[in-house]
Amino acid sequence: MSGTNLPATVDQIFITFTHWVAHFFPSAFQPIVADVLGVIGIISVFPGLFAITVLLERKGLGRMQNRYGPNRVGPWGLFQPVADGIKALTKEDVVPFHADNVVHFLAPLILLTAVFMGFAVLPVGHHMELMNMDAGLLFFFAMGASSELSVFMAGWSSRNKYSLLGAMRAVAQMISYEVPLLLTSVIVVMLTGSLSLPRIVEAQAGYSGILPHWYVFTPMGFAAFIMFGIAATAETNRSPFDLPEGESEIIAGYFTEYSGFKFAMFFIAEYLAMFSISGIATTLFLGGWAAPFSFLTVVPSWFWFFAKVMCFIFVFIWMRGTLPRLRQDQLMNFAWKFVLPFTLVDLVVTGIWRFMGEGILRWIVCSLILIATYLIMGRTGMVRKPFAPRSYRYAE
Amino acid sequence: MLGEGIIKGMLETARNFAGSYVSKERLITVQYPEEREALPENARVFPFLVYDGPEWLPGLRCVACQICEKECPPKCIYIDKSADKKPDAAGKPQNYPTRFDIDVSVCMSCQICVEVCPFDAIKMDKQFEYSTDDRFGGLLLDREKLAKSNEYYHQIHPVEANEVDTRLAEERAAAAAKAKAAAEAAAAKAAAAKAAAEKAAAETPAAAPAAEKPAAPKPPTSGGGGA
Amino acid sequence: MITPILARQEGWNRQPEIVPDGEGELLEVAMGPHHPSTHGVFRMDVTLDGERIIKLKPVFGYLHRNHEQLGETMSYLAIMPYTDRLDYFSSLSNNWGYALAVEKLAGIQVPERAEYLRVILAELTRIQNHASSVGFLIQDMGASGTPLMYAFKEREKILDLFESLTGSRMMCNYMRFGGCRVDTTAEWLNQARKVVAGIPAFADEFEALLTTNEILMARTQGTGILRPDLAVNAGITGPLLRASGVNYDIRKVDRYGIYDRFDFKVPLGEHGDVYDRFMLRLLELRQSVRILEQALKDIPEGPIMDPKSKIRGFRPKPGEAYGRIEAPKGELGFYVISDGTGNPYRYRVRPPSFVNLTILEDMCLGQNVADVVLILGSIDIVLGEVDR
Amino acid sequence: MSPVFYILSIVTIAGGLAAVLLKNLVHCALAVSVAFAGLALLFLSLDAQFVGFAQILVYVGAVAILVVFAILLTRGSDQPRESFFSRTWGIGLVVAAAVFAVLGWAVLQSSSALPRESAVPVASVHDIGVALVGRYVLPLEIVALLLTAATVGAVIVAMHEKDGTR
Repeated sequence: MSGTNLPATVDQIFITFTHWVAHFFPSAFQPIVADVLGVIGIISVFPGLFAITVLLERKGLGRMQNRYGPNRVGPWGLFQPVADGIKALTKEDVVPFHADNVVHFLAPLILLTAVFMGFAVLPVGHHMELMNMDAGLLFFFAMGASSELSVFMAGWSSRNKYSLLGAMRAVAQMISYEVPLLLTSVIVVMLTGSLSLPRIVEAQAGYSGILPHWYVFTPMGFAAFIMFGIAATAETNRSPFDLPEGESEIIAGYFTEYSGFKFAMFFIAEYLAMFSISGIATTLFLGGWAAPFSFLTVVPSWFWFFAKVMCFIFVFIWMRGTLPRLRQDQLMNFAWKFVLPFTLVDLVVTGIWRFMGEGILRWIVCSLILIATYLIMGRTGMVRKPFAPRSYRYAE
Repeated sequence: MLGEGIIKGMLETARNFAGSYVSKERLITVQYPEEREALPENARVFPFLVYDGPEWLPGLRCVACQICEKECPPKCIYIDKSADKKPDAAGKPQNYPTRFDIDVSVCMSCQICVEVCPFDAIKMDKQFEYSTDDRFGGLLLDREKLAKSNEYYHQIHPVEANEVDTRLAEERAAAAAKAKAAAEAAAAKAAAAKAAAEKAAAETPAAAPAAEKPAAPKPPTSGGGGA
Repeated sequence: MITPILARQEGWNRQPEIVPDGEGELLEVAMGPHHPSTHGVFRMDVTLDGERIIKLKPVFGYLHRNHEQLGETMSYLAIMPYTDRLDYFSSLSNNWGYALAVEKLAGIQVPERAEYLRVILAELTRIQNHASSVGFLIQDMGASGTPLMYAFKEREKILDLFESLTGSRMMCNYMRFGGCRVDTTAEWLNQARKVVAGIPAFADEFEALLTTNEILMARTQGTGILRPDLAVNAGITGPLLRASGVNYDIRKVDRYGIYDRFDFKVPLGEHGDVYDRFMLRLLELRQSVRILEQALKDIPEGPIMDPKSKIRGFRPKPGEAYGRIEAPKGELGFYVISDGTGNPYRYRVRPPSFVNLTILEDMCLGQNVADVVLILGSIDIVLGEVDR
Repeated sequence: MSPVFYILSIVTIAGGLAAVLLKNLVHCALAVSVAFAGLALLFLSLDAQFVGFAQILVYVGAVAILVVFAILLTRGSDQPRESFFSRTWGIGLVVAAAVFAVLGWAVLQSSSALPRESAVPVASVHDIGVALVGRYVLPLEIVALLLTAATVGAVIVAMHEKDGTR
């Protein structure tokens, strides 16, 4: 009996634990207790993941640059995040004399709150979501959108030109890329017919043979996935879209004038936003907590969710280690002249897919349309001035 | 235009990422306090004073000619010349520095002092860990801290030290031969002037060091007097 | 041989008309002296309309160390270590430039082997300077240091060579009037051959990483264009000038040292933008490898110092001389007047970075603020040389 | 009428009042966004998830930012006004009263039309979708057309301006 039930038990271990804790309380309080436990889980797990990720990022970047990365604090530098945390906590909190004190203080708080709220709807495992909302996807993007205001608040209240430039850049960039971000998820919504994230995952949890039914394995799903990835990178201000904090241009952008723990809050918020957007990408396109092969379903679902998120994080780090930064106008051009039109075409293709019915034909048609669009738009749109590799002449 | 270049670049970093785990050659970082690379023979950090023999003060080759003090570009050497003369390692009476300080916080390790020294008395050390919490006193090295034995010099710059030693030995031999010749000449002179008074015989020992003087390699013409 | 310097044309230095939109205020930003990408302590007072540059005023002098006046108070030899600190990325080139000037002044001949050594060291310097300057350029573009680290990895090997020969990694202080300070060993030459043989692979890796990268091309092509006539009139030299398509390389023009014995070509740009400068550095790097291969093959045995030259009491006869070389950053000239005493009567440096920096505003006007750091990086300045 | 309703109402009204009364324009804009957020929470407390989230997404995420940008681009963000009441406060009061009257009238009129005894309204996302592309498809399309026309018009105006200054 235990042999058959063991995977399921491990899978649902956190749920069981929550119920077990909750049953000590009167029944009226049980839902609240369960919610509080879930919140505690999110608040402890994701910042913990943040600490690990910062270390991994520094190590990974180091290895890409043929360095060791941090390896002084503890074995293999494992305590580096702890040291960083202590440093951030003990540093003096400098507020510029002319800064708008209240707004300056509120900005990191609001940002962090908004970012944390996004995790509420993420299904991190089977039955493991804090809120199962009908409009969960919308909630997620609403929380993402409200973080923009705090970015503006931070930049404006610092009374620093670099901060203001950074905030303007950040807000403009986030608004521009929010459109393709929403539209690409609309593609998934069209395929699923639901805005509820657990429903979206369940729609992808089936298998043909051993292969999963993830949306990334359909033509328009794949295209949407790529576009979502681009938009997500821009939305989280990661390289190559890290203009708002491009240190070679505008020092640190909107959080130039923050120090100590407030700076750490911006830092945490940036990484948490990265996790949440990776989580939503996983949920929308990579089957959320569903195992990649049918025979791997014995492994707990939450493991798969975090494994997929970490894959995303690795790609983020990888891109950061490789790519230089775009310029503001190129960034905008890229969003409005390439990503957005391509996503719209993708949306139409999704409609075609829905109406063509089963069969190999719709695969061919949809793929061809998308590839053609990609080629045409890659060659023409996007930039005003064409660029190409050059050859050089030599003087004797 | 279609992202090939980006993918190419990403593959390159991926290759480096994986490569750094398999080939040690890619990681050129030296983990300093634990790992230390042997410094090359020519390495130079700060100057030190060479002494011959077991005792540092009498053995100092430096004769306080103050050329290095004058030539030092950042002017970080401070020398006080002695009023009296003491015999050096070879037994010859020489001036010596009563003070020889080098402010290594000013020193720029240029080796000019080594090049201009006519006596091979100052050489470059390889010791570089001078960190101290006493910014002024701790980095002002006096002659006792600066004095290092010739054996130490051989240890850190073997090839160069051998060259210097052979040259010095040759010079000393030449000087000794000259002195001997001079002494013999003087003795002959004395023998010839045997008839002369005993006064002349008493002068001979004094003449010997006088004859030695030109044998010393290129004494400073203006260096000592000008400083 | 030399592209004739264009006559001073009417309005060659007229700035392009940049009209502010009229709406909104202009923003004045002082970029630097504490700014991550000013390559030291350097300030640009930038007037912005949105993010567009309306006016740019470079302010430097934060690193002024009185180099020239200092040189006039000390002996000819004692200036040598100070030249290391001009362009601290390429100290050996500086050494050579100064040695060349004083050798001209005193009429000293340099032995064959020393000439070869100088070429080898200068070209190694050029390689490491170009590699790391490209690395810095991409760093300014925000590539989180990866190309820079690759460049530094290669630079490390070259610096190790310098250290084992000259005793110091960066402040080499190696060349003397009439030769070089210490002789090499066969072992060192072998090591150098090994390092040089590894450089093309490094350049390939670098090019694979960068040259076809779409983001890099989009950022650099058409950015910071320098017209050839303006470049010539402003006295720009080095890769900056050649990227504008002017064929002027002092190694070819003056044929100082023994550069006429080597077979190498001078790559030329066409557009004069940041991408051309970036590519030219990579191409020149490969040409330097060619020179090095030949020099390391042909280096003869023999003395490395002119026996007539003196270390102590060096007093050249009264006169003046100007020695110039093709330093990695451009024409590096030293002008020395002797009055017969032990220290120069007048000592003047013509630093390439300083002259090249004067053109910064013309290249930046109308560009985005993000491009300013890019253009500044593509000039490849070292503040030690600019401020002296 | 739960305590939640009162708290949210107070927050919303306070935000609205702050938006009117604060001196610094950017602070006003931020206060407006507080009012928007309060309104969104009110919707949520009525179980209208879709409307509530859309309110946050559109108003807090986009409109508030737009307002802030407009303030920064048009005039200095930190010029405190000289007097607490502007000179045209009388007209403002009249306009506000008129708007309030119209709204109040509309609310009162509609309350009679609504069935009093209706249970908790079930407004799921699905229903909204069906309603939008079903019964209200014509208004939706008209609005869409209008917005597109407005966008095109804005682009044309902007392009014209650009030509004028260059």
